[in-house]
Amino acid sequence: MAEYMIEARNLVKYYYLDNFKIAKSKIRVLHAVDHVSFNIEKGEIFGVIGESGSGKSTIGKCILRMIEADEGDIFFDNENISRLNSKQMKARRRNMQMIFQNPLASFNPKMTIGKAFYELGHVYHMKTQEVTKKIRELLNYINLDEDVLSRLPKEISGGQLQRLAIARALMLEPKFLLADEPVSALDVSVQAQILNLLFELKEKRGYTILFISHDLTVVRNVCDHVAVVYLGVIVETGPVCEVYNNLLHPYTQALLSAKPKEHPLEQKERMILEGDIPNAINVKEGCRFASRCPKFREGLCDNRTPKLRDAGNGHFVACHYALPSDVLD
Amino acid sequence: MKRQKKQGKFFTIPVIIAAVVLAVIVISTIFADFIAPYDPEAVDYNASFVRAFSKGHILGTDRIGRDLLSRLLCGAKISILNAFMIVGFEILAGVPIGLISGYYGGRIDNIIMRIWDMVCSLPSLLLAFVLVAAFGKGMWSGIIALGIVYTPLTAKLARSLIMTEKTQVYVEAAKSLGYTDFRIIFRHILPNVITTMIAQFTLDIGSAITSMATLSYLGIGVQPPLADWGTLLKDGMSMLYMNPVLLIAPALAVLITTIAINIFSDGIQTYIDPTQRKLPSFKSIYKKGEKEKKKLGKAVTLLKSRKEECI
Amino acid sequence: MDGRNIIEINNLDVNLMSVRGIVHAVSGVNMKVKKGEVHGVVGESGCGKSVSAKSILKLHDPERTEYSGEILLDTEEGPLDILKMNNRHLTNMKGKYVSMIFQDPMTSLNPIMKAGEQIAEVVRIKKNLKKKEAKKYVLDIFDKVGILPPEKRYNQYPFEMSGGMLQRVMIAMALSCEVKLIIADEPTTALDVTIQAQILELMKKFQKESNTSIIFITHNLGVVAEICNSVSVMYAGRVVESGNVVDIFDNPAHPYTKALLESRPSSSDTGKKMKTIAGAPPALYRKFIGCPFEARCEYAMDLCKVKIPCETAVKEEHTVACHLYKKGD
Amino acid sequence: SATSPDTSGSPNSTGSADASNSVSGSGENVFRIGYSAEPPSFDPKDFNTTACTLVTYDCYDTLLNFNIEGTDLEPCLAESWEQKDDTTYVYHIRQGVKFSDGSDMTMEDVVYSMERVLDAEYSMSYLFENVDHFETDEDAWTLTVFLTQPDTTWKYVPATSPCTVVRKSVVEAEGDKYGTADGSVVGTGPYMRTSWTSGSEIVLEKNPYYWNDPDSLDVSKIYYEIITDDTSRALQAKSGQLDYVRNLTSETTSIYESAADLNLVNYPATSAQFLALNSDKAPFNDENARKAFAYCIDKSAITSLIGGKFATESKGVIFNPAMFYMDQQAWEAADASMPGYQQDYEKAKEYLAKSGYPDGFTCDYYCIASGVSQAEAIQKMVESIGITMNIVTIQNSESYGVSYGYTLNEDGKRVYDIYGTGWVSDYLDPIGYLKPHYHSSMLYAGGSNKAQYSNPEFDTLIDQTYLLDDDKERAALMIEGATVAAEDCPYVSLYYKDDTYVINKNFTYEEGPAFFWNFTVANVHIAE
Amino acid sequence: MHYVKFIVKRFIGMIPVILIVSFLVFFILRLSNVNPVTVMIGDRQSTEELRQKLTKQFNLDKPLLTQYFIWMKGIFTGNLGVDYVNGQDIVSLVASRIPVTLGLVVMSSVIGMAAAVLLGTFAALYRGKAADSIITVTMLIFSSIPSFLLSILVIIVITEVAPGYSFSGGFSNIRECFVRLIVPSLIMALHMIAMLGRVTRSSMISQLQAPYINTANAKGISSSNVTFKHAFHNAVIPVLTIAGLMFANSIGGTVLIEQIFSLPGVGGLLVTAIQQYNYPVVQILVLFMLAIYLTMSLIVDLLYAVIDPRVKLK
Ligand SMILES: Nc1ncnc2c1ncn2[C@@H]1O[C@H](COP(=O)(O)OP(=O)(O)OP(=O)(O)O)[C@@H](O)[C@H]1O
Ligand SMILES: Nc1ncnc2c1ncn2[C@@H]1O[C@H](COP(=O)(O)OP(=O)(O)OP(=O)(O)O)[C@@H](O)[C@H]1O
Ligand SMILES: [Mg+2]
Ligand SMILES: [Mg+2]
Repeated sequence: MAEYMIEARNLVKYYYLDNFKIAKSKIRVLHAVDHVSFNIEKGEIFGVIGESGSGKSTIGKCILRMIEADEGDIFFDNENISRLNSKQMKARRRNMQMIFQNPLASFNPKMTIGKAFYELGHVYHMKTQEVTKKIRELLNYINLDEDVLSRLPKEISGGQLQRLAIARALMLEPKFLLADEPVSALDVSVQAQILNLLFELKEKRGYTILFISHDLTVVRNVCDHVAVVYLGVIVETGPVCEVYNNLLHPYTQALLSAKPKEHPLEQKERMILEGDIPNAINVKEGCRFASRCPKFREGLCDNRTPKLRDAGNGHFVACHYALPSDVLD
Repeated sequence: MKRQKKQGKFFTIPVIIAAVVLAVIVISTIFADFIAPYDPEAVDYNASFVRAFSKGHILGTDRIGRDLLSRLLCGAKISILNAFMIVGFEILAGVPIGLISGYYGGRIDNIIMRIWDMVCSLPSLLLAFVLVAAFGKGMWSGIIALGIVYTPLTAKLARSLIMTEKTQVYVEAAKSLGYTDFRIIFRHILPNVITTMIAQFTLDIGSAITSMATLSYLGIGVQPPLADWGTLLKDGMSMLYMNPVLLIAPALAVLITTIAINIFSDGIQTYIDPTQRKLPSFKSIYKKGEKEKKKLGKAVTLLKSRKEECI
Repeated sequence: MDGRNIIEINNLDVNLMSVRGIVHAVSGVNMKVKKGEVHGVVGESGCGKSVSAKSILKLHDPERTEYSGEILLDTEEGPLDILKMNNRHLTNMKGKYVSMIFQDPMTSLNPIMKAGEQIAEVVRIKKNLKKKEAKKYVLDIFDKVGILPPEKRYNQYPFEMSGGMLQRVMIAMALSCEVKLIIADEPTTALDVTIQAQILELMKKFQKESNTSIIFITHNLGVVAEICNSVSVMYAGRVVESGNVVDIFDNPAHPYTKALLESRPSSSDTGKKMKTIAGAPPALYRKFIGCPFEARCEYAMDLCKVKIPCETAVKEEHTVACHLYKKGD
Repeated sequence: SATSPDTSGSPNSTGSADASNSVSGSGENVFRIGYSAEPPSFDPKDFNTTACTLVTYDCYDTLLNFNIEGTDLEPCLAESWEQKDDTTYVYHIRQGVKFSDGSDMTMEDVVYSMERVLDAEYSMSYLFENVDHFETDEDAWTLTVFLTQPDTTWKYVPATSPCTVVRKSVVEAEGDKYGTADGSVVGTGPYMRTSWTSGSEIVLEKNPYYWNDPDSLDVSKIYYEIITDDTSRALQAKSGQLDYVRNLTSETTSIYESAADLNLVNYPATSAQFLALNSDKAPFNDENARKAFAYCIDKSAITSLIGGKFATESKGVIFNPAMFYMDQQAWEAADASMPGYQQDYEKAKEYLAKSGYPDGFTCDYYCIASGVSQAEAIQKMVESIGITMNIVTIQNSESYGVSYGYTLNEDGKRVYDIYGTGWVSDYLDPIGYLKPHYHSSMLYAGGSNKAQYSNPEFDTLIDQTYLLDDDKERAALMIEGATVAAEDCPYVSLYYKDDTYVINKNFTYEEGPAFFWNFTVANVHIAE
Repeated sequence: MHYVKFIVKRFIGMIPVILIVSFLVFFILRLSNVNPVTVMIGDRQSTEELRQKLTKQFNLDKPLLTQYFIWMKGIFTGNLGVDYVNGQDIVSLVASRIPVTLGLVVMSSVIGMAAAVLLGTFAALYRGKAADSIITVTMLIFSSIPSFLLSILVIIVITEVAPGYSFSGGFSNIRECFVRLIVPSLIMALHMIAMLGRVTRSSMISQLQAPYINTANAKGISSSNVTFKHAFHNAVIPVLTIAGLMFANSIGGTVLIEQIFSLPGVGGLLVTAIQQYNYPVVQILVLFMLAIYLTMSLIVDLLYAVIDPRVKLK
């Protein structure tokens, strides 16, 4: 049995959009995360993919308790952190750090990189010398010169900044990293640098990483486990090789087939989903994907919410028709 | 990715002039007591309504023979000090209120905004009047009244700035690093929003000067024997036909100061917001390039030539 | 494809005045687009793709921009140089021969004007239609590009629609006047994969039906593979390689193109280190003496430092600007 | 009445229409008067400021009128009058007088008007303080006044504002509304009010029922333009928009002088400017302190700098010599012998040393905004012997409360130590200065003894004058009283001043020293 | 229909604001140590009888809170009694002054807004050219002059240039009203132009750089169309917000202007009332100005909703 760094049980996060409506029935509730459970093993990269607005970031932030989940428990290193107060939380914060999508935006534009690093050290009561040593070590690791320390974020290129962001996260020597689309804002050429770095963190230093992305290929490249999220629920999850080799959920299939060709001559069977991604406001009973699903069946899909079911080898899927035993007629 | 020299400097010619004017005003204000040729309150019965540019009195004298230049200088001290106090009040009270209410939102924010609505709904002069009616007139009533009037405006500005700023990712990043709210608000967000506000503050200094002058004009601001520019204007207005300089000089003083402040503030604003900045023309840059070329010789030729060769 | 070039860009230089000085955003760009062809333009962020595209319609602020070279547009009166047209002529030309689709449909549409009316406005002017006719015409297009239900969508404001829908509106706008050339500046970058697939499908369909030429700007090589017939690769304000899409993917000539293709995460292999391009693209404030890619190029030679390489044909319709390829090689 | 520097404010004046003065006018003659404030109402009951007198006396007549010199009385609504004894006066009321609404004036209206004054709410009721009651004989058209005690000044009272006649039925019907912008105005005067745009303009037109030949009036329509700002009023006059402006401030005089169409007229008047030193509290309850203060002040400088060109320096008591018509020579002799308190720092220091404050003291100087430059000058003058003077500016509207002692400090004393103000006498008799300012009967709240001065010796002298009829004898007593008062130095008298007005050259007006009381547009005529 | 609902809602929302302000004003004014009875008596002879009568008449013997409720009741029943100083009916006193102030404010706002928007747009279009500099500098100067100074200078100039122009007179017909109000309105408008014009200019400049302008240009519609139909429309929105704010101050500004031009408006009345401690009048005028302000901001919000579809009326 593998040891888990993170266990998320039944996470729920609703956003109430109309705070001041008197008629309760009229309040619009956005089900950003709806009863999501998953486990992240120590030392693995766990990928979460899904389209914009599906709740990926919300899941990640709930785990770090940057957003308070409405329900559910989060176990961090076997400790339930979901009820800790902010002071207790601060002590745990060191162990869980976050990397953001847009490196430029994640640095204070008015603060030089050096200052940002030193401040972080001081907040956590490190001595200046200690901090200096640490910074040197990190810069060396991410392969950057020390002169970046005196620069403002906007004077540094995106790839370098993202590496600095990772270095900043590593400053406190956390056990767990949340990488929220760390490469989406970067160019292909730099994207690879960051992915390599993350991969190295796992391989060489044994970090546990929750990797959020919307790029299927990237996830396939770096992750060990993957969860596919659609409108606040996990529709399919499992080890990367299992999932990619055996796409069970129609949404995952559609996602993969929507991915552009890799080569102009590649022949591709397309499964184009109709319509927009709906939002998760006041969702009713039934499958969330029902409105766009090519396999949609009236009566079943819009009435019963599918549960995650085991498809073997740690591969789970939430679809009424995903498993071979489900007869489609 | 080295730091680049920016085109469209902060110190453009109008801004330089404004800055120099302001510097002169501030310095002469600070040293007013030394510069002023006479005691501003000294009465000289033999020198009533001396014309401007007379010997001994450059700007002439008023009815009871007080030297206008001295009065103007010492009036500047009061006017500018008061303006600074009003703006200081506004900053000390308004910025934290605005930042906190904007950062936390919710109920605090709601309450503060309701109060803002109310204070705003009373025209500033009116509020000053009501306060003065209640607390008696005088410089301090005026300063506090105007301070109160200006505070919600600043708070509102700070609030709206932090409302957009707090959604920035770096704020979230700071939270994720476990920083306290206090640190985030005042160490991280404030430096990012303050530049936008500085333009507003300088502008407010200008309008505080005129507002205070208006109160003095209405007789409820600075009380004699102290005289700020408003008092001088008021006196000058009634004695316009006895000695027009008495009006013109303080009027120009107010005008020049506020215009200089305005230009300076515009300068700051334009500097902060590059879309507003006036850029040099291509020609001027090329001309500079030509000059450089001549100076440095051939090496630069390629850099500055308009079309590159390829092989 | 009748072999005539709908547009021919010859030796285009675009200098922009910016806060930090002159930006030589585009230098000596040559590009030819045949009738009925989809021409892709790829390159890293900031390499001048958008600037060249906007130059075709002379959309830059005239006070802050300097053009040189020529942009020949094939019109009924023969090829005309857009850069030499007067304003009225140019205004007539826009929407009649060329139209443009922008990356971010949200900000590219007037936020306070009904979506339908924004199109009807062009239709009225360009097709000389009455108000009612224009509306009917727009509703027809809406129906065709899948903006459903058209009546309702016509009266919606941009903020009331999703990104995918807005991009359809932009496409509808571009199609509305049956232009000969559409310039699409990263039309799918802001969209999700499934929506991107929809939009690409839609564009392909219309391109085929009306035989319009498209200049398709993207930094996603997958999208290029998906939709383009030919491709120009840009780097630091110039085209470093251009040719048939298959040629470029199969036999990339320029080291930059090669590196770009190699740094893509590939879907076939997991957990492998990816190839990266070290360093960052140069700033464009100065003119170059040598090859702009020299600093990052693994094949860099002494020559590269001092001479800017010229375009050389490696094959028919496949040119490259690199010192590795001498004329006649 | 109290005035502040440069703004006189006598409430008492009468309108009179003298048929003999008039030149027959033709057509529509409009007369525009520039005015600084508007009256609270047109009801004589509310008359308390200058604003009322000038505007409203065209609408009303008093029982008697002052003659042009102001020293004698002329008939008006009363055709004749007689003094039965020390305390009984009989007035024969004119018959056939009509109100401006066309109704006849009856004896009932007359006695009603007089009896209203006895009500404490009537603004000027203090003028009737010695009245016991009225009797009328409707058939003989006589009004008899019974006084409670002999009062030589009573003879002037019928020419003052309380003795105007209003129409009983209208006043009773309208109550508080009477005379306001919403209410009506019914009087017997030459003009009647036709409109009042509050805060802006009042229009009077000829009263068609005027008892004294309406044709004798040259001006057919009067506009009172209310322009509060002195400078803009002056500029308006200069640009020809106003025909007549009174109360010229010394700052604006030059603007009026530069206007080609206007005649600037000055005439001897009854106003004087002074400082009241509050002897009710420290430091000025100390006579030496008062004198020390007084000797610091350079009166001639104040006179020329503040008073302007129509001002004359004055000496020991506050007074305008124009009033001493009874015995001019005796007055001049006395004036010369009284202590004049010319600036003399030696003496000032001497007195200061003698006083309880040898090292100087601090005091508050109250004045309205227009008096500030005078205050600032004085502040500097007294500084040199160690007196610190704080200037407290008050609003014009507050000045009543302050100067009449309604506004008191915690100890129930008047708030000021020094009050810088002026005075215009109610009538052309020296008593009009001496009694209000120096008599101890004027010490009460509402009393005009601003220095809170009281000296029994002075009181006896003045009280005696009320019993005498002979002008010379009265004058002698008054001079004696004035000398006593001057010795005690409760006031620092500064200067007295001619009054000025401007009138368009197309019009003429004949003024006297008592001009202020009998101004009426009925006396304005077209210039030849 | 939802406009009506919105308006009704907003009016209901105004009630607490007005109540709180009325409460504050009432009690702040009572902090002053001036005794109302003294004010009422003025320079009449102060007898104990009179004092008592006035105290009773104005309910001064009751606790402050009761006085406040009596006053509030008066507001709702339209019976505000008489003022302290002249004993005139407050309702008619104030009512007679309102048209002038409203006229002044409306006239100056209309002139100011129109001119500011025009000039600002013009300056933005000719950005960097001489016309722009001239307009900007002029606006700068006018926004720096205190309005009382400007007023007196204007009076001086007008009396020199057009001696026939009268700053005094009645308001009996439209022409007279216009003649009397135009100059003060222009002066008030000048201030507005100076401030709003600058806002318009920068708003217009930033709108002209917005991406949707690129789209509009790429569509091939005429540049005037782009400027006015697209950019201008968007540019007015922030201008409107500032205009709403400025409106509040313009009500305050009337105080000075009315004094200098001796206009019989609410502002002049207010100044006098404050100077005379005539509190019943001050209170009602403050509430009146508040009401105008609130109504005006309601109108601004409605306009907002009309111009900008993104604004949801809540
Ligand atoms: N503070 C908030 N208030 C209301 N709704 C919110 C809030 N934050 C997020 N949401 C909504 O919750 C849903 C999930 O958001 P989330 O940011 O987790 O999506 P995501 O998968 O990370 O999308 P993206 O790929 O765009 O980052 C979205 O529909 C979003 O609109
Ligand atoms: N208006 C402008 N003023 C000054 N410089 C500009 C302007 N627009 C673009 N640039 C500069 O010109 C260069 C090319 O920009 P361009 O927008 O064409 O890049 P791009 O290839 O479209 O990149 P992206 O993929 O990010 O859209 C960049 O260095 C950019 O900073
Ligand atoms: Mg996200
Ligand atoms: Mg681009």
